[in-house]
Amino acid sequence: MSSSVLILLLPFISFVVSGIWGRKYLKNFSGILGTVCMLVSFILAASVAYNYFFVTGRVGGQYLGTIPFEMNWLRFTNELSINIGILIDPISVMMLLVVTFISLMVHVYSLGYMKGEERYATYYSFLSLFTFSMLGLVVATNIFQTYVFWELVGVSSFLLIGFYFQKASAVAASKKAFIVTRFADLGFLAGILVLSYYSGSLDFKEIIARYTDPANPHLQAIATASFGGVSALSWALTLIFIGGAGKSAMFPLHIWLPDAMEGPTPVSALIHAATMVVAGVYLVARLFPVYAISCPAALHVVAIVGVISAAFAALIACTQTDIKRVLAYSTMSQIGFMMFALGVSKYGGEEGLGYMASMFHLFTHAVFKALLFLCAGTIIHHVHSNELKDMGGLRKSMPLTHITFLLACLAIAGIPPFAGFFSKEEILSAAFQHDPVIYWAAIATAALTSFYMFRLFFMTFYYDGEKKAEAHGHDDHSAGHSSIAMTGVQVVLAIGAVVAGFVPFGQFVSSDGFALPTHIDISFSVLPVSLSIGGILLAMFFFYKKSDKAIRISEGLGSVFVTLKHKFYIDEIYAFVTKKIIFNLIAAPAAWIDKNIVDGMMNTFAKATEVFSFSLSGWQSGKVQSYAAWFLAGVLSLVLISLYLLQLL
Amino acid sequence: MDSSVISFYAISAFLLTFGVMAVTTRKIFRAAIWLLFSLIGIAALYFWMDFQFLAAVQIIVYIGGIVVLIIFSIFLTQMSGKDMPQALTSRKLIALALSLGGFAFIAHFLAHANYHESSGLVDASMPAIGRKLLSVETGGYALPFELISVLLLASMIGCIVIALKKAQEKP
Amino acid sequence: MNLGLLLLVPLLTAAAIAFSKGKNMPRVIALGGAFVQLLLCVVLLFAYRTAHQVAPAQGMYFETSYPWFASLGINYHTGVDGISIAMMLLTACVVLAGILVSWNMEKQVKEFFFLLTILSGGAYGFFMALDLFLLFFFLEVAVIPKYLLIGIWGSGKKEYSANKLALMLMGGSALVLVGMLGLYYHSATPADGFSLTNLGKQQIPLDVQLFFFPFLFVGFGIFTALFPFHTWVPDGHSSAPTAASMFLAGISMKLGGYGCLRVAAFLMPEAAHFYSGYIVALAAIAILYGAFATMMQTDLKYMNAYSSVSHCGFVLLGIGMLTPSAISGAVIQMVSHGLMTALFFAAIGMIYERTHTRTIKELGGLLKIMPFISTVFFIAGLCSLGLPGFSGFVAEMTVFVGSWQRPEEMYRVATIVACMSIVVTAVYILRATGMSLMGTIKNKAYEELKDATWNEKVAAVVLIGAILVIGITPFYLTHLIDPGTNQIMENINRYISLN
Amino acid sequence: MNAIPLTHVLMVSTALFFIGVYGFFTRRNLITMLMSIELILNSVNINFVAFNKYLYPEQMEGLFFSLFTIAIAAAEAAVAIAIIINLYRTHSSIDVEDADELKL
Amino acid sequence: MQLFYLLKNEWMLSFMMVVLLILKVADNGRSHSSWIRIFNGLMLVLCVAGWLMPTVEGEAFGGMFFSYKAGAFAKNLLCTGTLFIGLIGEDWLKKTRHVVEFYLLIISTLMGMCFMISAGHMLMFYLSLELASIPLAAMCNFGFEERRSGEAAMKLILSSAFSSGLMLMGISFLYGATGTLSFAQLTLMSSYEPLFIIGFVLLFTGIVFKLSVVPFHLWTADVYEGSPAPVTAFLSVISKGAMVMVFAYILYHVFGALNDVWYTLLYVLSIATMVIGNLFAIRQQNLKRFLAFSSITQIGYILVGISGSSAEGFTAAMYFIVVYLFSNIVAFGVITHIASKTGNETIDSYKGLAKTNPFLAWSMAIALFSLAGVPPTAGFFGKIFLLKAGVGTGNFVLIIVAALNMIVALYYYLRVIRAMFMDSNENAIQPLESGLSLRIALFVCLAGIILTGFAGSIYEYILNLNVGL
Repeated sequence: MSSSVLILLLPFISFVVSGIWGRKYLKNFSGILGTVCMLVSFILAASVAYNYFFVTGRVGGQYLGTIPFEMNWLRFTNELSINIGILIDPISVMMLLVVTFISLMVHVYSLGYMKGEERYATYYSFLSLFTFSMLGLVVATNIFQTYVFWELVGVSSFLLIGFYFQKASAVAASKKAFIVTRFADLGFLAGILVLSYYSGSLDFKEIIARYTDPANPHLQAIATASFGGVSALSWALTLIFIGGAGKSAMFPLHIWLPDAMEGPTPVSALIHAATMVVAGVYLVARLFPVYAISCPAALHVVAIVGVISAAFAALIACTQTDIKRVLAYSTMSQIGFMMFALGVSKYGGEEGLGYMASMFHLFTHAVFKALLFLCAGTIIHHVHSNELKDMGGLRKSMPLTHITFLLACLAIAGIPPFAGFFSKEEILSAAFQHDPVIYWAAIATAALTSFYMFRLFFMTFYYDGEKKAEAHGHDDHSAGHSSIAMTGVQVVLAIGAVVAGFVPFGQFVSSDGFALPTHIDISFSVLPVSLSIGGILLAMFFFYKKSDKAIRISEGLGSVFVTLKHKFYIDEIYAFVTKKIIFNLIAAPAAWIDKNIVDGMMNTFAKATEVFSFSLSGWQSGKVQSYAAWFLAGVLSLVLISLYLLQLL
Repeated sequence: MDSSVISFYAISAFLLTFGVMAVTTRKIFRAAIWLLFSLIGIAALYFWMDFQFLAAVQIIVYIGGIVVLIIFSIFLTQMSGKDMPQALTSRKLIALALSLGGFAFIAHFLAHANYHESSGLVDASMPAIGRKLLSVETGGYALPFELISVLLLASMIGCIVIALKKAQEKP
Repeated sequence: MNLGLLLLVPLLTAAAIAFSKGKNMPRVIALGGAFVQLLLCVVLLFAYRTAHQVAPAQGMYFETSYPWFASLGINYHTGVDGISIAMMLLTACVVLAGILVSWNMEKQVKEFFFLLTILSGGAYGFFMALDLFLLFFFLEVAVIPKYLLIGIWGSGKKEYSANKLALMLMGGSALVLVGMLGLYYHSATPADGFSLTNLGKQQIPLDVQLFFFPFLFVGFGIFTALFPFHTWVPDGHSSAPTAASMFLAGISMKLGGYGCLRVAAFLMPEAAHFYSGYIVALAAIAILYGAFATMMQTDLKYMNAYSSVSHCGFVLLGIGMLTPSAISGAVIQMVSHGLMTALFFAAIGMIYERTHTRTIKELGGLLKIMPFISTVFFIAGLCSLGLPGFSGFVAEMTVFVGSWQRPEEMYRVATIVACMSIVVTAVYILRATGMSLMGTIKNKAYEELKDATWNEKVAAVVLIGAILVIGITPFYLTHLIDPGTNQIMENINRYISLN
Repeated sequence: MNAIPLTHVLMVSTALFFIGVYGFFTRRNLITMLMSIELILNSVNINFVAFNKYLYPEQMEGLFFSLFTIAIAAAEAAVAIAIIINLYRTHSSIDVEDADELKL
Repeated sequence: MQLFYLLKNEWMLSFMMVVLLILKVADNGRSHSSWIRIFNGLMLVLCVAGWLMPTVEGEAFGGMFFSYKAGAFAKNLLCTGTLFIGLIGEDWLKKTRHVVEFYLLIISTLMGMCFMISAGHMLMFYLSLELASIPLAAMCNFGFEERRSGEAAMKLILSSAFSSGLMLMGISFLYGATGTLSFAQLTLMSSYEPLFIIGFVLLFTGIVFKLSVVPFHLWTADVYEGSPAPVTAFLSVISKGAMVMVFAYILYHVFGALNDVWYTLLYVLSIATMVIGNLFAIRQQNLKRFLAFSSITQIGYILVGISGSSAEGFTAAMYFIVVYLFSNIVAFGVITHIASKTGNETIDSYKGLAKTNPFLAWSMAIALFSLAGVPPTAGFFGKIFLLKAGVGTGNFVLIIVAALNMIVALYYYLRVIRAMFMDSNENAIQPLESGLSLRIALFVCLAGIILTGFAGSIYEYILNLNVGL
């Protein structure tokens, strides 16, 4: 199936071409080139998906993984090697589809959004690089291949966040994103090392096969080996999850995500909403059988981290005033949903509902979150500001965006029949089945979600009070900015946000490959939906018209609000750890020690030699008699030495 | 007591006493004279050991040559009557300790060495010495004899060159 | 293929430079020579592949041996395997790039290129030597030209740095000398005493190994920045002129790693095993500590020099681990670090040449003014932080995976410590790039500066190309070096069984 | 004369040797230092002669050695005196303490 | 004819002496340069003849003289070295008075060395040793009006007289213990009697005094510094070379039976010599004094090689002498040239030399690298071979100390390099015109420095010379 290789190759070609020659020769062509490549990629991905899901994939009612292409890339030992290949199985195909689709959307959108940008070609080449890396990640056959592309994804994210490199905040944000995720990757790497040592293979297929069979010696070895009282398998899986948590911005490694909004908005839509940030979820899903069958403890960690992140982010999102930051926190919250859905799931059959729900939510979320971001992009383009206070009442000037944004908000709030409703419902029911605590937390978070999303919605499009939004919007060119590409994409995605939920997702994706019918239990849905609607109404109450209701409430909350506004001071804690501890207590002393002690040691040797040499200089007194005295003394002592040695004394 | 015994001790006492005086006196001219006496004592010791030729050489070369040279150089370089500056006491003590220690050490081993004294007589007559001196056979000293002439020549050249006044400088 | 050619070409080039006149002729000759060297290396590579296919079990290829000081057991004995060829290719690339980068050298051009060419000859000799004496000879040949290059053409406190470098490297080679003589004295027959291949075949008594291994290892280790003998690295690298920095970090430090592997570990496997804990501990310290120290540097060259300490720690870590993949990782890291750090120094040199400062704080926004150079710098940085697609990743991962094969707790801890450096590396690389390349342009005067010239571009492209070839298709490199590492491992496993 | 044991003669010569050594160490006047050297050389000559006489009378090696030594001593003394005189010209002193510019 | 071949160098030297004497007596205002030409010409003839003539091994003069291949090699080497010194000293010689006398003294010294190398008897040994040192003292005084020159000569003659006093005592003890002074018989009669041991140690110290081994080295630096540069060169190259040869010969072939005694002595002395020599060299300012300590250190290495007690040790020592000769002649050539043209002898005054006099600076640099033992110069090979020979006994303490000392040594050699190449100086030495003979000498010796190491056959040749012993 060479077309699957081509899916990856096309973005790469686009990257290389516009990366090397784009600046000089293809200044305006590179956007088209990237988009066309992406389009072809998407079509290929769609055909692959069609082929897989409807023609070749199902064998005996089960979707099995196939590997159309694989090569040995780097061999470590006879057993361990990095194989680069393409794995086609339900989730990878789903991801291929999502990634190529969202990427295509973003490519198209950027044609309008980035027009006239000085580094237009560079932008497209980075975008293509990202897509390539992300595709490589999702089709990975080998856990190390995942890691390889994982890193590439990280760097392309870095490049895109730091795209406006002359802006100090963008530089800082890109740095932060890269370093935090890298820190998490350290866990991933360590996890891979632990896992591979016992598994004797790095291929997912082998790892899963060996670690899910209780009789397998590999599994026994890793389960019995323990470090600090915890089995090596738990260590490995938890460490790998740390890697995933870093990429997916799970608490407490989430700090990079809000800052990452410094990048161009389409980038945020692509990377920080729809694709890269779900890589962590995808990674856990990829190894799901191992988690679920052999190490429920690690899976429990996933669930807890997921639900904490979901609630935590939702709380913070309620207080933020930057449109993209609110979206970022909402992303974090939604990914938390996916995570804990995986965490509460079991392997196989009905028990595997959480897994399916998680993937489903991933799928729907990608669509409506991309839409939200792209809408936000249009708004920002229009207003030239990210701050909610600069907006308000935009429904008149941007009617289309108003509608699409509303659809997306409804989708994320889980209002039927929009996409989010279906997937969220599955998640909640999975949580309900397995863990009531998580379920109640999730319900509350869902309500919060609808509150903050509609807060955002109302503050942007209504909330106009006395001031005219147009005063800030630069009408003269705002009209031209919302080009056909941008609006078109919004419409397409809005349609997606409406219909995506109707996909019979369980038919295709489930924990064990067998079809798992999705079903909506109306009675079960009543509570979450009504809570969501309550959230909407609450938001409407506060933010439909400009008033000081919200401010009074926030003042009433006092320190709680301040804490939320400051995102629980997590950033400050990080800053403290990095600046005070790592820089001042580790790096600076290391540099000092090196200069003064280690190097000083060498210099001291030299100095000591010199001092010694000077202290001896009196010997060479210039007086011939003392020379002779030394001479005689030397002679006598030599005589003594030799006689003594011969025992003649 | 044998007269030879007495004369040995007398000679020894003589040469050592003047040796000590030669290295301790504060007047340089006297030092030269005491050295002269000490050297004469050594010549006497050679006589005592029946090495007449050597004794003669000693007297001619040392007394007639070196000591005279020394005395001349004393006249050339400084007033003979003045007291010479003394070395520091610490230096003297160190020198004394080294000398006495060295003497004790060497003397100890010399006294305790195994000697196989031979009763043979040395044929130190002039003709024998002369023959050996010019012999190129085993036990002959012709080559050293030649060599020393080179040495003397070289020393002579050296002396002349160094001692010559710079007035004779060549262009 | 006659390996002597690789010595002859630098020698002839050097001679030609010595008799050349003016400013232009020496550099043209030097460039021509470097190009021929690269060509020869490539030819050698292909010849090796053919030869290897014909006789895969043969340890060394293209061996030649002439008696030199026959009665002392010293022979001019050369030969190569994949590892040596990899190192030679590295040398050729770095030298070519180094000459290109110093194209606009103004001061004492003739001497400069002369010394540079001599250095490259020494490196080739070192990598092909199969006689310990010959190896030692070439090891030392390189010291003094480096001293002069730094001392005469350097900047900053160049005399101090040059002195320190020369003395510490001399110290290293003095230790090597002791170890070498120890091996000679304890070899079965004096005729074998200096022959690497023959010595490899005999089992040296354990107590001898234990006594002399530290000499050889530390001796070579000093060349490759073994903690705590790495202090020549920052000063030396930062004071050196660009080409010399490139050579120093790119090749010279590899001499040490190669020696540690080819001589110390290969000949004295039991001792290597005995001491591996210490080696690994020192290497792990160097890796992390070097990385932390790098974070605090304010001078780009110092930064890269300290990062070299950290990166060369991987070489020693890999060797110390004594597992096949750790060792091949060490070799890959040598090649990779050689290219990467040369590229880094080249970029820093280009920046310095234009802005006349290397202080990170004084730079800023260079990406806007000189996109090419900045990209080069950035690529070097990415390679340094071990990004997939670049050689650094391949090397580090191989070392990690190999290291992890040692199950003892201490080795595990060391491996994790080493892994941690990838984060710290990211911090300092991003810090440097963030401050110097990105951000606003700090100095108005910089806006007038020009981007890279043709020679700099070619130099950068050569190095980047090599980095990418390794990074994207690492299997070529591993196929090249695997027979060599297997052979070394065989020797190690012959007398000891790990685990 | 064999009534006197060899060791006694050797004692005399050794004593003379160290008298010379003492003089060489303590005398500040270059000429007197030279004199001490002469004492040293003479004492060695006594050794040679005494050994020759007492132990190995068949040959005359000791005798000849002393003979040559005397000649060498003369040559040495001559050159030394010439050097001293030259030194006196440049330093206007033959005190050894005055000639210690070369040091350290 | 046999006798002529046995003493070929000695004959030729005495012939040369006679020629010079006759010419001097018949002097009709010959200019300095013509004397220099005559001397160099004669010396060249002598050297060529010496190398070309067959070497006959054997005794002469009833065992007083003993000719052997290695000795003949050494003599030829010394004569060649003297020729080079004549060449490099030209600038100085043109200015000095008494050029003929200088030559006569140098020839007689050389003759003393030749006889010393071939000595078969203690008397010959002592006599030629004095012949090799008394005229040397006179030569040291050739900077007549200089205070330092006189002082140097005085120090040399007095301390060497003192040392020969002690050595003579040793010889007398040896005589007392064995009854013979001929080497051949001494070899047979070696014993562990205290008298013999003391005698031997005293003789040993007499020789190491000439080699300036610590703690008998104290005179060296003063004499080197005070003497005119060519004399210093002669002292440090030719005199040392001859002494090493004799030293090794006497230890290996006369007192070979006392191996354990002298091995211990060498062990102690070599360490002291290397360390002290280095420590003093570190902070010298005057180049001649600097090279004095450097040569002391080199002697330390030679002792290491000799202590190896094998044919290899002997060969390595001789090989090193060859290398050392080349290196030191180049170094002194530069120093002599600059000293006689400008009067500068300090390291500081050499600052910036590379800019004004690149040829001199590079020559000096190569010489110093060779002395430091840095490849590809021959010094590297010389030093490694010495250490390798020293390993012969498995004494690695010695090797380690030696190896570490190489670092310190490099440090101070680099000081000079640094001054010449790196330091800037406003009043650097002006570009100097170097004469043809200096250039010839420098070129030949530089070629020697660079090529000797690569020609393995030179080492093999020297090794084969020893087989006969």
